[in-house]
Amino acid sequence: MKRYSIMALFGDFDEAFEAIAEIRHAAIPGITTDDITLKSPIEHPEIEEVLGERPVHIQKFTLGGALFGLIFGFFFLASAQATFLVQPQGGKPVIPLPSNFVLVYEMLIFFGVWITFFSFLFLSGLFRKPHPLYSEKVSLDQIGVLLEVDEDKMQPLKELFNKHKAVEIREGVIHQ
Amino acid sequence: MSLENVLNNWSKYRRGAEEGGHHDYEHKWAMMINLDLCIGCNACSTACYAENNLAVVGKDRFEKGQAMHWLRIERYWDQAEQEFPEQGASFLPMMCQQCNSATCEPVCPVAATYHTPDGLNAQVYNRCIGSRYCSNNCPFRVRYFNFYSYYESSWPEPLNMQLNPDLTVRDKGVMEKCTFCVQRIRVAKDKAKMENRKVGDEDFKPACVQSCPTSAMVFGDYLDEGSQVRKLWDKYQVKMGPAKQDKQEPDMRGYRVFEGLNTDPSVLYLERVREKV
Amino acid sequence: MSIVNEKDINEQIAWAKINADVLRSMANPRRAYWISVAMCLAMIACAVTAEVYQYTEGMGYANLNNPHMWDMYIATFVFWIGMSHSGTLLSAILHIIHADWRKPIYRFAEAMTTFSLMTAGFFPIIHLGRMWNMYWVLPYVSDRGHWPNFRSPLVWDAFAISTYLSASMLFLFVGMIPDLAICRDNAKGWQKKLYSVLSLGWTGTDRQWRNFRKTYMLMACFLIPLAVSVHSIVSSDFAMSIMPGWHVTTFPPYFVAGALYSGCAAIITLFVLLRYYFRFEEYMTKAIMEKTCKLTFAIAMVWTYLNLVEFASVWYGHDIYSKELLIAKAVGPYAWVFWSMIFCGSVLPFTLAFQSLRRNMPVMFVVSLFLNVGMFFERWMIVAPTLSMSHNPHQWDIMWGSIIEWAIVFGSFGWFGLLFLVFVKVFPSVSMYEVKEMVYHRRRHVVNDEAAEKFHRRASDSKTGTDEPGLEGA
Amino acid sequence: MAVKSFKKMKLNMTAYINIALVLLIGGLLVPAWLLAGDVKPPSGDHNGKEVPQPIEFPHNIHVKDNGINCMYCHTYARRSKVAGIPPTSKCMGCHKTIATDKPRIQKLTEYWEKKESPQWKKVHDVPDFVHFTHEKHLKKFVFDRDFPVENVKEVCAFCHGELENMTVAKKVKPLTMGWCRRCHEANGGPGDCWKCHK
Amino acid sequence: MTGTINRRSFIKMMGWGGVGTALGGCDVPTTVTLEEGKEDVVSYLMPEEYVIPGVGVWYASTCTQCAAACGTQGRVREGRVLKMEGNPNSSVNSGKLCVMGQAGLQGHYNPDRIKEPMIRKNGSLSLVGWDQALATINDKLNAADGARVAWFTGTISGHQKVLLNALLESNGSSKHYVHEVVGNKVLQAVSRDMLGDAMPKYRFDKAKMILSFGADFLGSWMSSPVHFAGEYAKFRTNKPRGLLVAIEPKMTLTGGNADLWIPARPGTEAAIALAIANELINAHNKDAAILPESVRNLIGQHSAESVAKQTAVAADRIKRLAQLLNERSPSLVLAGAPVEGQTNGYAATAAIMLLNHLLGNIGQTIESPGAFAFAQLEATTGGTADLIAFTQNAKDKNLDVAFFYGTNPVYSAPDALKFGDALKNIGMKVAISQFMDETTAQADVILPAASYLEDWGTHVAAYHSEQPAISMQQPLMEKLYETTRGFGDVLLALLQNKNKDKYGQYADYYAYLRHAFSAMPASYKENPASEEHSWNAVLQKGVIKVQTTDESLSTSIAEIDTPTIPASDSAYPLTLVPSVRLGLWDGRHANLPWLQEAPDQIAKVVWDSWAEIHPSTAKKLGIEQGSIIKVSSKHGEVTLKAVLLKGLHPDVVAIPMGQGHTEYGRFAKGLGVNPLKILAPEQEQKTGELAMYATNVKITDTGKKDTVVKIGSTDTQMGRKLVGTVPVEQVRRTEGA
Repeated sequence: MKRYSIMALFGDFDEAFEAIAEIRHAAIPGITTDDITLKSPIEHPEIEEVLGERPVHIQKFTLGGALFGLIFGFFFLASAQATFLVQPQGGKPVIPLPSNFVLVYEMLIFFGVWITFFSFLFLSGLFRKPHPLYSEKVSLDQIGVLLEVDEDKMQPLKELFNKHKAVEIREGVIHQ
Repeated sequence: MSLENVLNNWSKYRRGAEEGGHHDYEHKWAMMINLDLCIGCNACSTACYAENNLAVVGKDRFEKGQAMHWLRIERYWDQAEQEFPEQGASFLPMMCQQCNSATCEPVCPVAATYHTPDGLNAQVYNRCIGSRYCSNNCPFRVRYFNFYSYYESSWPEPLNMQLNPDLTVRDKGVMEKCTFCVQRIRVAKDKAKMENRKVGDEDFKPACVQSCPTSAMVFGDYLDEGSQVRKLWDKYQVKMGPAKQDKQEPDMRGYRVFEGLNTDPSVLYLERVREKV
Repeated sequence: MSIVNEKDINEQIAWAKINADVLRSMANPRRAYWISVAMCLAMIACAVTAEVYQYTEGMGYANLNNPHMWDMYIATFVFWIGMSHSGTLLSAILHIIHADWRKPIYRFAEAMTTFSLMTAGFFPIIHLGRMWNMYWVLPYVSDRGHWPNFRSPLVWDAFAISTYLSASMLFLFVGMIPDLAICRDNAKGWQKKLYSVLSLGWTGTDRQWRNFRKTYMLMACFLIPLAVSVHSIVSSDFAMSIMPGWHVTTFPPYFVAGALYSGCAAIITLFVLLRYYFRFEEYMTKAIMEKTCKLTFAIAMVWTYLNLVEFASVWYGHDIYSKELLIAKAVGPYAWVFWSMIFCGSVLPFTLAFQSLRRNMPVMFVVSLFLNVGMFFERWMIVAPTLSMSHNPHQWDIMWGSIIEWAIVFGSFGWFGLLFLVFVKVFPSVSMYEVKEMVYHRRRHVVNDEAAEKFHRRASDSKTGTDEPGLEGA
Repeated sequence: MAVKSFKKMKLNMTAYINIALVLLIGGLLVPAWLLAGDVKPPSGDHNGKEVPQPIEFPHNIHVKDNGINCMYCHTYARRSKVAGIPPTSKCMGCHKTIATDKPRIQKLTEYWEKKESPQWKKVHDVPDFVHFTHEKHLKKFVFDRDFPVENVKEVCAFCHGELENMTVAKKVKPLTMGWCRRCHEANGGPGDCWKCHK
Repeated sequence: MTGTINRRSFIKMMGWGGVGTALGGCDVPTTVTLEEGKEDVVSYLMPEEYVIPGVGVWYASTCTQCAAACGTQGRVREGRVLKMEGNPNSSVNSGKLCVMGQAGLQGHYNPDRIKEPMIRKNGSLSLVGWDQALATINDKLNAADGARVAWFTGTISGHQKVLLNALLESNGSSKHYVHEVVGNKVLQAVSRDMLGDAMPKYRFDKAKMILSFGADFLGSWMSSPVHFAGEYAKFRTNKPRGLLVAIEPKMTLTGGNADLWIPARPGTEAAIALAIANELINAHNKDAAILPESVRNLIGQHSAESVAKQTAVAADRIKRLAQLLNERSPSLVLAGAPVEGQTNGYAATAAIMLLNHLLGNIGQTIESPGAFAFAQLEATTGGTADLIAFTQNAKDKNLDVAFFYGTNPVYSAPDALKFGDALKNIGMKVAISQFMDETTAQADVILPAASYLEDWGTHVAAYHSEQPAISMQQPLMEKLYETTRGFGDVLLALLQNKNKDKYGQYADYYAYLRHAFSAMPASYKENPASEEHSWNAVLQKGVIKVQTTDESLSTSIAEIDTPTIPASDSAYPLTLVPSVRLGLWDGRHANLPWLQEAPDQIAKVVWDSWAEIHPSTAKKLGIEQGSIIKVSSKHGEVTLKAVLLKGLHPDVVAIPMGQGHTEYGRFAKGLGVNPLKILAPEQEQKTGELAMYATNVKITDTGKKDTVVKIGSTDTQMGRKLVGTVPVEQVRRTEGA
């Protein structure tokens, strides 16, 4: 059986909200909100009310990165200071903590920030080539609701979308 | 290797300056200058020029304050208010004080200035990158910076034949300062080493000390109980290390410049004596 | 009265218009633009000439001498570092506390942060005696078993600045990704390619938005302590020394305050410029200007306070050197700099307390420039007098920067300007998606409030209605 | 001058790459003590180039074939920082009679008659800001550990390579700071900068 | 150091990278290791046992930077002399050395040395060989009447003097003029007359108090600074600590170190001295019987009060000084240049020296040096009288040939003397000089002299220290320029022309010295058996200690005519003090960069000349620090910077000598002004010396201003303890000083 991908564009976020809400309440059997991808020009945290909780893992990586910066930083400095061919301090401690605190602090942030950035790149599904149904409208002022469904679900979906005044409905076939 | 290095360094340099960071050193070169005998004749200063390849900067650059005299003689009038300086002038030979807890050392970004096991403030010319932080942090203002390349201007042929091959001619962008004539120390130590003995008072003197016509300067190893300089420090009841001196005889001459800043200099000055007539 | 509750932004503004306006600002540069680019290039040329001369002949031509081992270069370095802080303030701090009026103006502020850091970075290098060895400051594995001296504040600087630079660049970039996607969708030809690469395939899916939100927040959280640490480290270049006038406990907060101060002043300047050049009246509204001014005023007062604290602690302290230096600052050869610093830094800001002035763009432009001049004087007053009149009176000396130095300082502004000019044409200098958010949320509030407003109006009408006859009767 | 400065920057490019490497490796979690501590000893051979000398002096003949001690000619090595080039008089001491027919010797004799010394080219040299003394190294490696003086060439070979197999001396050890330093660490030599930097 | 052959081979010993070794390529990136095959290294040709490359060897020699004849030792490495230090064996300086001695190296390595003989042919100098140069001279000498041949030198001693005398003799000439700007001829005359010895021994170490009337013994006095500095140290470290009082117009180095410094206008010192004498006799009943009647009357006329009126030195202060002198016996009263440099300098000096008699210092702190065994080697000290005499002779066209060596009269002669014009009357002027100084520039024949570090010689100090000695001078390195010759060699060459048979036997001056040494009594030889050995021993020590027969000083006091105080001139209200800088000296060291850069000890100014004015005077004239002023006397004027200095009598303007060269190489030429030029040609009546402190000048402000190049921004310590000063009482308590 053929699978289609379908995207409805809404002029107003509330409409999209309603539409998804309806899908969530199993208006059409066999389609759950998990299949839905929402595309919006701005951030809509409130959509999760209907879309359901979707977890974010970046903070864990951040923590890891920061800790790495902390530990690696300190050991790096300490070992460098300790094995310095000549001890340039004249009667002061070999591994001076005060200055190392400062440097380690910086390294903590350094690694924290970079790891955060990289984890963002990998976790947020970037670097994909744009979806065939992608519309510039989404980056302008319209909300897109994207699903992949079987042939038989298409009709009810379109009706549902139209009911909620979808500005435009795009569809495409996914060959199998 | 590195671990061993850690342990060595740790045990060797653990002790802090306040308990005399220099106690573990091989030597602790120190000086005593009797200001009562200093007549301000410049002999020491010129001897320093001759020994240490100091650049002659010329009038214009001298005017800009870029002179390179490692050892300068500061002249002060004591009685500012009187019409005539009837007590005469006060002369102060001011060179690097080789502080034990030197302010110049910790701030150098590349550790070009550091503390040697001889208790000297080393200045490694070829490591210096010229951030000049050390000089900024020196209360005595005795560090001099090569603002220009002086080799051509200061030693036109054949004057350059006089240059002392035992130490480098510093080129532009390098900080330099009095080293207690480390090249002489080096030679003396090598000689002593070859003869399997320790360096003594008579082995060498820095150029300034050697030349002083009134013998106002005394130089030696502070850690060597027998050395002349140590005896003098003890006589004037000044100790190296502690921030606070406890003299049994508080009126005893002998002080270190800016002692309050607690940099623990290695040069002991004896106050100038004047008799009221 | 109507002015008072004027809106930060007109919530009825159409999203399409937002896109259009901002994208317009990036399109076809006008003649004024090219002229300013040319000016910047000329300034840079001066600096390069001066630097080449100094490099080949020696540092001496910067009027440096025995007491004055540092001067203009370091002062300017501190100045630029300081300039960089406001961007963080607006984009990070205000982001965390959900002050949404920041949204139209934080982008160029953040850009300013990055560029002023890139400018500041030059100065420690320029002022090195042997700059070709500057990499020795960084810790790298070498055959010689050498490391930098980690106890030196200069090394801390190297660490802090590189961290801050990279972090704020990332922050700027991440915050820009959705906008870059917009650019991509509206661009053609090579620009489309460029933006497709830069926008990293952003398609605004809910997943992207979710991670984006988290990342942005986390970075903001990192950036705030970072910004504070960076400038306190810069301050420790001085505070860690024993020099009178440098060895001051309040320096770290003092520097941070000063930094935010000069940064905000710079923001006001650029605010006015952008508003004028790109016709951004609808986004950079007077209301936002007012808020910025109020913020600046507050920081100015903090700075003033810290000044007083420092003076007081020196005055009543036992450090005779510092005290004499303080007096010398106020009455000595540097007095005019000192007092103009006080005037620009502590007196002039009071103009920001008057609404009429706050709303007057030309006035604010001029004032903000003077605030920054004041801050430059502050840096000069930190660096020069201490070296002029430190412990050993024999070596006292007064000095002013040489032509070489001034040329390089001058050029640094050109460099900053150039970077900024390039930025505003290549990247959206107003955050489109965030302005949309701002508009979106405010519109919702208005909708919800309408009922309440109706009620109030009715109440007041009825009240007046009842009173009127009574009055007539009297 | 601009050219000069450019040269400097270029010379440092290696170092820049070095920095980049460090940051990379650092990020890749290489244990720090490994970075700081045990650096591998250098592949000692520095392939020096042939230096044309006024007279191409055959070390191999003197050292290997005739078994002359290094310090017989380089007589200052144990008394001074420099090892010294043998004075022409010393050469003539033998070559008044020995191998007088060889072209090299005749060249030498010419110099001697002109009362001039050949302008030798330096092969083993350290930068001018380095203080190196032969005498102390010989003391440590030969005299202090009662090393048979007749085998001193083995000690010399530490830094000069096996000259008995060369004609004109050739620089076969890097003589770089790291190279010296590792030996100092290994053999407990001084680690104080000022011991070697003047 | 055997024979001259090895000396000759010094140059071949140079090498080991030569000069290059010094230049630490600190400018290039320090990752470099030197590439092989770049630097040359020259092996020795014929090494000597004591020469080890890389190891410095110290050779003893003698310093000729001034007339003091300090023993030196020079560090020689790889055939280059690198550093001068004092020779511990020499009792003149006992191992110490002053600025000038240190800087001798720069005279030797100076880039402006004359390298080859030159002859002036119709106005322009042309390079010639030695033979030709000498031939020209000899022809002239042979032609000339010996009586019309003159030698004009600086202080000279040792075998050079012997040879010179021999030469004069062979010419039948007696015209040997010895000229030094810095000298104490008047004092010497007075001492000769009063004590029977021109240069008695002054025992600072015995003195409990020194009263110095302008005797700058730490600087120029008796031109033996290092020796007296050492004596001063003894004097100070004595128990009880010696008390130093200086009375002088301008604060000299000595005044700067005095416990009490009293400014006095030049010419008033004698009166003060007489007043003190008066006090000593009347208040402290010193025995005046030893004094002749007239002197007693003279003293009687000078009561403290009356003198106080004339000299502005308070009466009670004079009394106090008398009291101190009385208490602290034995003491020492010295007179110096400001006293001598008056038209009645002799009388003034005598009046001061007389205090020593009165205080009974003779035999106590002033001793006889004893008779020197080799009188012919003793130093002939120079003065300015000979300068005037020579000028007169030249003016009167009495001279055909004049030789100049070791002095620079064209520079040091006041304009009023018209020395330049006088020179024109001399047929042939021969200059033997290292540098193209003003005099040499006017010479017809110029012979390039070897530097004192390249030359042999023997010297005897003019002022004999504890142990009189002959100080040996030997080359410390091979000549920089083969075509230069030592003074001794030149003399010898000229002599050989005169009488071949006597002097023909000597290959060179070195040979002559060897011969002279071998002729010395056996007692002077370490090992009489081996000539070689004793010679080397002498060279190693650097000095030949000479026995002296001790004598006692006579105390004959002749008449002293009244030292009149010079009347002040309303048109020229100020007195000019041409002060001596320990460094540039009389200007002979102006071409040594180290000394130019070494700040003046009191004013701390460098690289320039300046006029020192007392702030009060400056205030009157509206002059500030650094304003360009014109100092003009009746005989000329100089324009220079003003430096306000408190260590100065208000009626005095002091200009240091040494600058203002019109020739003399890149470092000296066109720098500052020369105060000697505007001196009045007044003479001291008795000795005919130039009265150098008797010139009246006036100051006019040009309105221009310039920065004074000096070290030290402040004059006071700003209440910060840099130099601590404690009263002597405290030290007595703690250290028993």
